[in-house]
Amino acid sequence: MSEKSYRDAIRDAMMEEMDRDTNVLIMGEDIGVYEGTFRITAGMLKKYGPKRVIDTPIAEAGMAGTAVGMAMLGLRPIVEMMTMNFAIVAADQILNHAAKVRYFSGGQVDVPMVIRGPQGAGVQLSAQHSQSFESFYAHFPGIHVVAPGTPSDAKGMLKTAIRGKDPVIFLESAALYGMKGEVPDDPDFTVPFGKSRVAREGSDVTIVSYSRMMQLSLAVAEKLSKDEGIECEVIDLRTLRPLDMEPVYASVAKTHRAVVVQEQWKPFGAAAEIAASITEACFDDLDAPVYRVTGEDVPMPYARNLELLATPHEEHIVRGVKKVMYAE
Amino acid sequence: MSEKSYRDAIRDAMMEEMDRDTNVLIMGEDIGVYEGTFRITAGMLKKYGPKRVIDTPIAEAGMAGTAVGMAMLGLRPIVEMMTMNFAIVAADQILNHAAKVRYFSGGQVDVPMVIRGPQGAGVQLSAQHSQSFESFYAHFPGIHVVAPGTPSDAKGMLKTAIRGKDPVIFLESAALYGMKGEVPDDPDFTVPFGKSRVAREGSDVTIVSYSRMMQLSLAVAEKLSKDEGIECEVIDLRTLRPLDMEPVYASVAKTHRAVVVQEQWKPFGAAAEIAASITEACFDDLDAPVYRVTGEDVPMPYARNLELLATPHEEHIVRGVKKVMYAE
Amino acid sequence: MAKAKKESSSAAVADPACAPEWTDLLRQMTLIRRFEEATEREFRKGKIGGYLHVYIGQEAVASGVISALNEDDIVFCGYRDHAQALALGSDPGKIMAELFGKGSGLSKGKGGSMHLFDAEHGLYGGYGIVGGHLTLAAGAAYALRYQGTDRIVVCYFGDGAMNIGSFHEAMNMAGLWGHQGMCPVIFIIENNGYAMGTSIERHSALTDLSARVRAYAIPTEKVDGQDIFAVRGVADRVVRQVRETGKPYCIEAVTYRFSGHGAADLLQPYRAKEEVEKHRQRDPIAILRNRLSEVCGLADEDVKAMDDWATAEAAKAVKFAEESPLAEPHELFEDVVAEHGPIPVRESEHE
Amino acid sequence: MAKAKKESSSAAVADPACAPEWTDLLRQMTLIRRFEEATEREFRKGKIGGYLHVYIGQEAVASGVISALNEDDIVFCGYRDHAQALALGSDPGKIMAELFGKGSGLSKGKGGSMHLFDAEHGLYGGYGIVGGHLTLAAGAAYALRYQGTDRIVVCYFGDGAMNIGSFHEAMNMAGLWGHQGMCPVIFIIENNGYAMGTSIERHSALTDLSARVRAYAIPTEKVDGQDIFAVRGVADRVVRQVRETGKPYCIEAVTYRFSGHGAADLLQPYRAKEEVEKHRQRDPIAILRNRLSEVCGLADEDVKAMDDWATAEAAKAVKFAEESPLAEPHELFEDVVAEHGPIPVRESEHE
Ligand SMILES: Cc1ncc(C[n+]2csc(CCOP(=O)(O)OP(=O)(O)O)c2C)c(N)n1
Ligand SMILES: Cc1ncc(C[n+]2csc(CCOP(=O)(O)OP(=O)(O)O)c2C)c(N)n1
Ligand SMILES: [Mg+2]
Ligand SMILES: [Mg+2]
Repeated sequence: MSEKSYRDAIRDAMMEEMDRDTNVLIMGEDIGVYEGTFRITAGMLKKYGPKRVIDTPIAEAGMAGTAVGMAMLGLRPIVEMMTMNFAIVAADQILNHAAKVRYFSGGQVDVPMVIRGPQGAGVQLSAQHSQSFESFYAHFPGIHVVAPGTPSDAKGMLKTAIRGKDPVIFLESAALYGMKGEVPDDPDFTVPFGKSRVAREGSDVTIVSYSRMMQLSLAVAEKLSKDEGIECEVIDLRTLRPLDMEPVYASVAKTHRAVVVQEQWKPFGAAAEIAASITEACFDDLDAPVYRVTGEDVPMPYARNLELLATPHEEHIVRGVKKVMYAE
Repeated sequence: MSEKSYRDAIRDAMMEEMDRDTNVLIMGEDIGVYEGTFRITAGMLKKYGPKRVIDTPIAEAGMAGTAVGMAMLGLRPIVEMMTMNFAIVAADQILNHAAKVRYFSGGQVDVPMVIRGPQGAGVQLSAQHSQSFESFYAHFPGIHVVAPGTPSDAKGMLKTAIRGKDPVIFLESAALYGMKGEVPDDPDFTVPFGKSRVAREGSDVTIVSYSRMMQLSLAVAEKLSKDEGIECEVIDLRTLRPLDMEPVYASVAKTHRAVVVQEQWKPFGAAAEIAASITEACFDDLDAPVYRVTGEDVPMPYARNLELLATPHEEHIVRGVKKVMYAE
Repeated sequence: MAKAKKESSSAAVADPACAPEWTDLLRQMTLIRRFEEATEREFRKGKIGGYLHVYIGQEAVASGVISALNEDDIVFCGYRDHAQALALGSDPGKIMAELFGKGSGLSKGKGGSMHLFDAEHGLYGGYGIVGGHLTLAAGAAYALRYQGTDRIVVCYFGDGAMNIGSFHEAMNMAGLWGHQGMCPVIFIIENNGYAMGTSIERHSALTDLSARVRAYAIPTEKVDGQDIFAVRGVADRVVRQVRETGKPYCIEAVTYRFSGHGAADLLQPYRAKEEVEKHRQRDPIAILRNRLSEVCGLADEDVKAMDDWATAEAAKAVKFAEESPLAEPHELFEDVVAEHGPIPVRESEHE
Repeated sequence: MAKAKKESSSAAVADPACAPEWTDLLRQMTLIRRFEEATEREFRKGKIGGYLHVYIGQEAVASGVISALNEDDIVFCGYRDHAQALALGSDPGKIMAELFGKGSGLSKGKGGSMHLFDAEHGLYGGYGIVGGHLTLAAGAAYALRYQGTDRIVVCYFGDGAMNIGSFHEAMNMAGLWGHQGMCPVIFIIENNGYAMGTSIERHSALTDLSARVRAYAIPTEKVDGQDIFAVRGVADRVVRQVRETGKPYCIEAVTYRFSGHGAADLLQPYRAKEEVEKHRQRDPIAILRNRLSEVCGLADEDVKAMDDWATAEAAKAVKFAEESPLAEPHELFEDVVAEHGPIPVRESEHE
């Protein structure tokens, strides 16, 4: 174990895999000479050279599509999207090609590729640059969608992604890049997909989330425990596709109450699937309807004060917990 | 009233609006000389000429993006996507531009444009050509998303879309093009957005759906009534964004049971939002968890027998109804 | 028949018209023709579903280029992909079975006409989103070089595909990677004059298609796509060059489709009967056959025998498809992903 | 200052260097410079959030083209958009207030630096997705012609934007519509040599950028973007031609950004200090100022006065922004759609 930032954990995972397997390469905009706008790829061009650390033109569809071709031929490309907002431009290459070629070829090819990059709001990047895409991608079969919320998961899940056989949408939280945490040193440490995790045990209310909102939920849980003696169990989904709901169901069987926390717009957001699944599985256990904590249903405004109003904060989660406890 | 097919209703709506307002024009691939792959635009080029019926290159992003520019300058472009599957290529122009320019300009422009085309599975078009996009679009604020299920709604809602001030994603069901129904002749007949409709009254179970699945639900409701005396209330949502759930809540307050029917993949699909909303609003009224009837979670296979297994049919809806009645 | 070996091309050089492989190519093109005619018949009978796009009239573009490849080179194409599969040596029965949606199809019936795929013979698909596969081809070419092989990629696409964004991004990236000798791909423009019902003048601001490719620093040339001698001549040279340099190259094959865009395109309001008739006069199969008869004394009975063989092969393929069992129901849930596959709706239920 | 009237351009022709408007343009470019410097300071102070991309070094590209337009012509640009707003006559205070995220901003603080928008002055945005706005500009041009006006559109974008698909689709459609005289748009390539940290040689297979535009049958030419006389000269001619013909035209303005890509680009590992220094020697403001001093006897005190005025204007803008109230909370929910706006999460709850 050693302490690492979420950012360094991601870089370590990529470099260890590149050391281990020459089929692994990375491409993206300004990841080489510029060393990455978030410096995730700092030092990589120098170490691996331009054939394995490819600076691309501004062509997200080109990046994603060429990665599919590389993957079909046996390479393991990692595509860094400067931010996931730009990957919308590559939606067809991801959703109609990467996600489907294994199926319509009757399983003749593996498509081991990772599309990774930061997403989320919070630093006044306004409407086009502040979005989250978990529900956007997770609706489509043929890909895996993960959203790690700790440095350790970031490293372990990225390794699983790179070593896998399918396209993986690896959603990073820009807000967590600086966050530190213990990360195993074992170069073969991986975190499997489709395994949710109990991030904090508690008996009163189950809070279900992932990525940055999971961290926010943990903070709220500590606070509620300290201030009001309310014990929340926090479940970190980690993977959105495939969803592992069993630990959530087990928790709800115990707490009889659930709150789902998601950063972005409520309608047709990830929390809807999670809430619907909980209700299907735990209908008789539930003492209150599952509560969804979400951002406001608006394009992200630039103004700081408006942006703060548009995204969920601790008090919103607290409110959700109180609601399912009928304490508000 | 006169009897019209869903296809003709769409054409009538467009032609009546083009007659009424020269700012209305249509563009798309092979809509002019070829008269449309589904013949929706038959006769339009001859009547309105090439400036108003624009055959475009194969460039969905170009079509959607130029439409945004036209709309900002006062025109009312209709973009026909040969099928909505191809609109994924235009996702950035729709979701990052059309849906956001009003907001980040602080309301300085209207963006009256319609993106319309067929979607859905059923005729062996395999994985890339058989998808449905209601949840894909409806998660994003800044656009309206509608999915009419009758010729009358197709006409009335398309007119509302064309006369509006915002981008509208108008999702047609290819399978319904030939379906006939009564359509008002009044050229000013419009159907408002955000108004769900009770398509059939019933007291035992509420079935919530839209578009083709709504028609399938109606058929099932008749059958169950005849064969087993089960009376289903069928709600046709018609609009996915904004969702009008009040009639659904009112129905569930009466039936205490709800089934949501959606053609495509269950995870993160439209039915999740609808089921979650029902549970939030009607928790105490519900005698059973809301049941989701969906397609299988796989890319659409080509083989006819497999395709039939991948999509929901009457028996699946019947099964859902029985389940929420604990009759199975 | 499978892709020709390197020798054959040199043989072709040695004796332009009468080398045995030209007869093989005539046989192959005849098979493609008869096979495609059979698919049209079976489509009308309702045995084939979905969309069906045949290659009739364009055969020399598939056979002329693919015959110049090595066994281990690979091909990407659009949805008009039957001819390439046959030229690469895919089993006609398995192709037809795929079109019939049978479990014995190339892709177990999951892909259909638009998504023929036969990795073993070098066919990497069959894609339905216009222009969507060009980026895949460029990436595949990079991979082959990266792995230190001398394998190359051939990527077919239509004139209409040149107007979509992914064409542009693929070309520019291929051009850039080519500067490093890292993108051995040959782009083949199947210029048949129309994107569905839209003629080039109506879909391309600049109608000289290969000139458009110069914007990417990719060398390009036009060739008469109806004359397989011309196509193969260019292909031999270009294949050699691309294999050597690792740089992309673009060939615009000027051709014409004799059938409609797809099996549903019956009216064809966008072109005159006369225009079609005129082009039928330049049938690629007739052009090759006549040359072989005149120059190499190919006998009419040999031609007849060849045609009978092709007709029989197509019939055999249909019979095989007919008699093959349906796709296995469990296949519905396979090949979605390698791990964590889908949970059938029924099993996802909670009692 | 607002866009110049038609006459002015003819005036420029009459007396190339000493017409009053050149002094106006020097004043405008000086204002842009001082304004941008102020935004960099305020960004460092934390008064401006998000991304900040300034136009320092490229001023002549904005002023030279926009001064050739009519009052009712319109402009689209990327996220590097402050200079165009100022050149179009937007109020500096409102622009700065937008950057401060204040309710008095051009877009009520909802857009910020990347999305300046001022329809009244012809600025139709300010877009953050590279190349995403080119299609909008082409559509707007179509609309203006469709409505029977003689208004035209100017669309700015960077060298890096030329590699994305929407550039390609916009250019081809503009070219096609231009053949019908239905697309009066001038595309301005702001060729500053880099896409963020990626030089043209590394992002464009063909480094002659305007040559790439020929692939769309759109006439194009290069101009020295540091010399406003050159830029304005080309602009006057091209504006007239595009207005007359309704056909698109492309101008490649070769320029250089003196500052980093954005306010966060401090290290600039992709270019040498010397390179930046070399280009600073060709400061567009100095070039114009010197010409006016030498040829038209513009006095140093006039230059000083002009600079003081610009500095004061920028300071005034900052003060206005500082003192303006925050965006109104209710604004969060406005301007999403015209009808059926969002339901605040809280109200969406059920008791
Ligand atoms: C992105 C996209 N848009 C539209 C279509 C519908 N479509 C299928 S084929 C075709 C025409 C393609 O023409 P071309 O590229 O010239 O190929 P050809 O059919 O002539 O061989 C169109 C518009 C599609 N499949 N994909
Ligand atoms: C589609 C997309 N990809 C990536 C980005 C991130 N990005 C913002 S500006 C930029 C460089 C653009 O360079 P250029 O077009 O030359 O304009 P310049 O900044 O030089 O004026 C990049 C990569 C983006 N905004 N949009
Ligand atoms: Mg064609
Ligand atoms: Mg640049």
